[in-house]
Amino acid sequence: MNAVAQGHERVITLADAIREGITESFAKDDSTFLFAQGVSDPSSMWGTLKGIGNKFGEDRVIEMPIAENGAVGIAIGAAIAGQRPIISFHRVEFALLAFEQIVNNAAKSSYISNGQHKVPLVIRMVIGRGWGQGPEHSQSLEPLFAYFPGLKVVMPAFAADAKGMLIAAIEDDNPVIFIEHRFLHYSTGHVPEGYYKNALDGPRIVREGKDVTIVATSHGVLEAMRAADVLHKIGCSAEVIDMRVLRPLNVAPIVASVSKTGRLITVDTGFVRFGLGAEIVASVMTEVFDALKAAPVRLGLPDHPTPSSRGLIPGFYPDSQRIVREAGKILALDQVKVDSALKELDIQRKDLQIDQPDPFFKGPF
Amino acid sequence: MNAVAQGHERVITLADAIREGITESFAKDDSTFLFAQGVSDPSSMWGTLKGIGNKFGEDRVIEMPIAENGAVGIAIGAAIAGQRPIISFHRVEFALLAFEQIVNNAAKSSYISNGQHKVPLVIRMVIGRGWGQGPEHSQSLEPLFAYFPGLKVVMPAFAADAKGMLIAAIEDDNPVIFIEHRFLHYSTGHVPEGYYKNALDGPRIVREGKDVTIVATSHGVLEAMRAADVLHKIGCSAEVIDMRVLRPLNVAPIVASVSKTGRLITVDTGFVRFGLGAEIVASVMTEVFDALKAAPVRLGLPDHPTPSSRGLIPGFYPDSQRIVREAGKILALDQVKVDSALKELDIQRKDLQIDQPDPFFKGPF
Amino acid sequence: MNTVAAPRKSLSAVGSPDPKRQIDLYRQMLRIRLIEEAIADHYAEGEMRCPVHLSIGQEAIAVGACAALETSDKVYSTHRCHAHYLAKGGDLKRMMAEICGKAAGCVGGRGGSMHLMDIPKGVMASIPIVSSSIPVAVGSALADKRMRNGKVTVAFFGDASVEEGVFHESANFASLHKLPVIFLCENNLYSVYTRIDERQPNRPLTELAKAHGMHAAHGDGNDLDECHRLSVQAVERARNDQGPTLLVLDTYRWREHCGPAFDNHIGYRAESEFKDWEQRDPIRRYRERIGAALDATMESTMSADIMAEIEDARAFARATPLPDPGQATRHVYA
Amino acid sequence: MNTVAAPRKSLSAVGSPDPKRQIDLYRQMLRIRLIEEAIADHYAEGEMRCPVHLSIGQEAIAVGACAALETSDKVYSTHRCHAHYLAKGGDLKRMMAEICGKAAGCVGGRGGSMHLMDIPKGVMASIPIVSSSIPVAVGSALADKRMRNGKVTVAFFGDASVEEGVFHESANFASLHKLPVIFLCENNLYSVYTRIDERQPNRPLTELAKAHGMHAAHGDGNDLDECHRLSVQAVERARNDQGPTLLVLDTYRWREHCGPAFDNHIGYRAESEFKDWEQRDPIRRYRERIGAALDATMESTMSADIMAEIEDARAFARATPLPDPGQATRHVYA
Ligand SMILES: Cc1ncc(C[n+]2csc(CCOP(=O)(O)OP(=O)(O)O)c2C)c(N)n1
Ligand SMILES: Cc1ncc(C[n+]2csc(CCOP(=O)(O)OP(=O)(O)O)c2C)c(N)n1
Ligand SMILES: [Mg+2]
Ligand SMILES: [Mg+2]
Repeated sequence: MNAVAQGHERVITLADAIREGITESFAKDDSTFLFAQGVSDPSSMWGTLKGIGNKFGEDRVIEMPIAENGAVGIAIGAAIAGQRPIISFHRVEFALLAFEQIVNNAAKSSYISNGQHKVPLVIRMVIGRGWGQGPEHSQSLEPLFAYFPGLKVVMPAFAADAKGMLIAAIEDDNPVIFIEHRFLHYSTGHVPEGYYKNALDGPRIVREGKDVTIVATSHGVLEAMRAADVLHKIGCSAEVIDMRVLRPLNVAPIVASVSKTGRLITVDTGFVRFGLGAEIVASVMTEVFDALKAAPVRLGLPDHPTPSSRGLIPGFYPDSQRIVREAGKILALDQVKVDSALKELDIQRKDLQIDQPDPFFKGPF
Repeated sequence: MNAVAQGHERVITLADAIREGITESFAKDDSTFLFAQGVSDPSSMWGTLKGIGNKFGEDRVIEMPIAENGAVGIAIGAAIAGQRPIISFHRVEFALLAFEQIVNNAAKSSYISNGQHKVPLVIRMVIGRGWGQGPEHSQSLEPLFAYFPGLKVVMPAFAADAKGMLIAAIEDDNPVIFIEHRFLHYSTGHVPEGYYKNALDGPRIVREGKDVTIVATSHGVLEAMRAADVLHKIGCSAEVIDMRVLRPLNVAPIVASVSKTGRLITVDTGFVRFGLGAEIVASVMTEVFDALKAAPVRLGLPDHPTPSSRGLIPGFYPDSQRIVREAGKILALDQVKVDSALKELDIQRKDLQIDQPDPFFKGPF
Repeated sequence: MNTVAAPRKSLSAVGSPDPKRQIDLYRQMLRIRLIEEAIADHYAEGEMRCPVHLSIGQEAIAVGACAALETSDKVYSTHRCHAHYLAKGGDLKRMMAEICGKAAGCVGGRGGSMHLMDIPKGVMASIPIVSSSIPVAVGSALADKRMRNGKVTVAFFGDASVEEGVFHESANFASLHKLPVIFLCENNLYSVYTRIDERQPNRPLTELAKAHGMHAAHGDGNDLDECHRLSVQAVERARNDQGPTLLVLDTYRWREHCGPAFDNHIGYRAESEFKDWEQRDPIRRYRERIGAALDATMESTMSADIMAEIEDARAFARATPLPDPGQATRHVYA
Repeated sequence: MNTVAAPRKSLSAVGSPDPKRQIDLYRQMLRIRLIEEAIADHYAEGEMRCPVHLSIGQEAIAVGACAALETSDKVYSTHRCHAHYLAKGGDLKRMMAEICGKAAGCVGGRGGSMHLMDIPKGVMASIPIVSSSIPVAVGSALADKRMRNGKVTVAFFGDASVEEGVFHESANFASLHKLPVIFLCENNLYSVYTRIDERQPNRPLTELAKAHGMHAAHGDGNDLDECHRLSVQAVERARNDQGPTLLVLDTYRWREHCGPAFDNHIGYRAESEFKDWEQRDPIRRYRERIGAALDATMESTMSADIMAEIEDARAFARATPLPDPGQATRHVYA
């Protein structure tokens, strides 16, 4: 899986891209430090922290006891005092224990202090699915954080963006919730070498189209891209928007896209109800009331927790096939063509099982 | 402020109605118990717990140490073991410390246990505003809880409903988040005596109308009713829907109303972004795409924390005047009439200040 | 409040149990060991598609503690719940089916290995968020005390769990109200790959109890009789309204934190450390203590029976169907 | 890591300070008392439209502890922050303006009485969520240790704060890393209207430190010299990399939990208890200790000066404008 160095053409995993982002930031600014559980353990958070302790010295990596609320409060205090801590949570669920610190002291210190305090803190959290993790190890909870002004909430989908946005998040003087989908760690892409920043400034059109706008986040963007590919072959041109940043929320590019396409599909990694899709649809409706030519479609998780068994999850996650089917409906595409597109997605997936991001993936995490 | 007993005509405060609801449930089922901070102190949570310890004995009221996460976990364990605990948080912020317990063990125990466990637990939380409480003592965070299937999230607006819904919540075999707006404790209404239940089954049309649908929660419903009154006088007929229940969400009555009126205004007690209004607008759009004749309007809090100073909050809270103004816009009402309606609201409010629910209210809480 | 204080079989077992009982306890440990090894041996086959946290090396604590409990008593466990589930009498077939994600699993395939439960046997829940089960166990004890039913609840947890504030919040409340609950800390020195001295200051774990005026005891978690004796004493205190106990039992996890393999080579702990603890294998030690009372033929039938039971359970787990996807929407609400 | 260990004036103050110093410390306590009483006297006028948690009766702790600190040292406080803010040198005018919700307030009217801060004086923040400021204070100490700047941080909190798990999480980390932080617990026996024995088991609060292998000291919170001496020792330990201290100081809140009034009549505590503590008024006691060194004329000018300063500050707070509503959207992000 490792980088095949070919200059700017080199392809690495998103996990390695994150490791590079941290490494570059560490080299540039020694007020940065890592604060995580198992910060120097061999698994090193799925490789994203590998070797950083050895390279920069142990006092740049601080082992975090199993005490998330205290840990985030400590990181906030260190940030207010001028350091730049980077916290990593192996699962978003662990961050729930620190929710009070995150939404009060992290999100509001700048505001309450009338601008006298800054909280340059990055909190990485892993969301998503995988290998029967079950109801308490695979939730996607980004709307909980996006609800709070004062936080920045980012969700990269591509390796290069993950590195650039992480570096930007570390340089940012605000608390940044940096959300990684577990399946994305295995995804690969071209990633530039060295220190570079990708602005935390909102959505990007990652594929242009004119018939339908698909707005997605994180791993959902990859599903949307797959869907767009096969839709293209049946003559449907989908525009795919990678949200990237949920807070502060910039809906302008989406409004512009929908004004062009007249059709909207949103893809949440979390629940449909009270999810990002709700905010997107509502924002579009209030800003361009008559742009839509058909009812918007919100995809995401149904109203129940994530079961562990692979027997219970077929149909649970919104995937490229769901997107193609919904696009077929709102664009009234010829069913024969839609079926051929679905067929092609089947073929692409081969015998990869529903709980595997990748053929080599065999658990146990 | 206390009850003027006149049989069914008796008028009492919502705070007293809640106390009656608890009292009636205590008399009926001795597996119920109160678990709160200062459970038997003289202030007795703004009167809502007054005298219950004396009436039912000290072992029905358990003092909760200042340890919210542990307390909720303990209540969950007691509920699983067959008791019916009622927790009260003086501020929703304190519940944030128990967020992990609430969204994992409370919300998911029935699901994860494949239906073998029940968690008959009521968690009261106070949201809203008042007397310079500031950024960490007056937030409205209902969307955070509404995001989770497995929880029931209710927000009564009227005294009679508060009593009936609280009794229903205590009888319910699921964890119920019972949200009270601080200002509502002072509101009064006709409240039946004795034990009665109001179903936790979703929205109610509390005022019929044909020109515009106003969907509000909790204290927002009172603002909407005030607005509807003065709108009526200028010939605009507003239908007011009291949401009552945010999870499980029932949008059917709203869809039906909007199909009739063609216009929608939502009023959140919390932030507009990622709030209930977003879910309502998105649900309406997906279910009846062409019902709306004008862009929907979402009212709620702007994107910043709640400042303490009365100097900073003018315009911060969505009130009856905001609602009237927005209704005037989407219905293109004659500005002279709208101004007269706004004038009347001024007169009604007299010299009541922005941080007072009630003339007698002088803090310090 | 008074609690029912009927004589309990466990109490008779203080000191060193009679040979028959010893053999039974030995068999329970051996059975857990062989089940865990079977899971490890077959994990790679890809039938068990969820995390597994094996308790190989820690069997004496589960067996010693549960032997001090009645079936009507309760336990709450963590991500590492297999041994607790089995020692308390949890159904093996339904455990194996759960780990394989099958409909016949103890929670219908919804939870997997980290969420084992068997209510009739008093295995109330296993919760994989560190320490999240501790206050729930305390609440269970609160309810039992209110209902005066004389039940005792054990909260099993690891050495990292005491770092979570909620452990302290739970201990403060349990001690204040003298609840019939036992805080059982299995100190296996590690949290995942991190040693306890990187996470906590150097002081005896029993000092944690002092903060809350709670009774505490410490012992060798690889000595079944000691685990049992200390558990019996803690249960007695709990039943007699003398309040909770913090029980700290030292032990060691033989395999990787999560998964089937050994991992002494990856560098977070020394092979020699593992070897030392292997010498203190709770099962071999207990076998020696029993001595001739268990003869060769008895022993081989014993393991043969266990292996047959395991094969049976594995066959059942393989054969029984996956849940129907339509089931996934059920039980969101009671 | 080594920390700068320059000689500090505070160290010279161990034992009982010289008369000049004593008079200065007495004046600080008196000033805080008179300021708090002024707030109480004028609260009903409706100019101060936010909760106020007065520290009348608890002045010795704030003054004794802050006198052991340099201006460059830091304190974090809670909802009951007035005395800490003033003792550490916080600006009175900006405090009064803040309580009145004015633009000139120390946080521009955004926080009110529960959010006082004055960064140049080392009053980093006051946070009204119980214990929420404790880990933040520890993080501040972590940063200072990393930067080797020799600063010490004091976390002030009440007796209820130790019930929150995050207190323990913070103590564990501070002790493990020997951070230059002092956990200063003002035990005034109550959390709002609930007595400590209804919330915690009966054991000395200093036992809390044992759970985390932390140094602890206990003293009379109404004896200024004792508060100061124990603080100086704790500061010395912190500066010399000997790690954190839990300082438990007993005291009593004279007025209601929140608001201007006395509330002994409402029934949660006995008038007699209050009277006993009134006898131990830290200010009167210290006045007696000073004796003749402070003569009548000096004393009357002292109070006159303080009253003048207070009137001045109140006049300023009244006169200075409310913030413009447009300001409310600023500083959401840095
Ligand atoms: C709140 C929380 N934080 C972190 C984790 C990740 N995690 C899973 S198991 C584990 C180790 C716990 O160690 P210990 O309590 O000693 O139990 P052991 O695994 O040694 O049996 C951790 C940190 C978690 N599940 N929950
Ligand atoms: C997390 C949290 N829970 C509850 C409260 C409500 N509350 C405000 S002050 C207070 C009392 C705290 O008592 P103590 O720590 O002894 O401080 P004191 O008021 O006595 O100075 C409580 C419970 C809160 N602010 N935060
Ligand atoms: Mg361990
Ligand atoms: Mg107190």
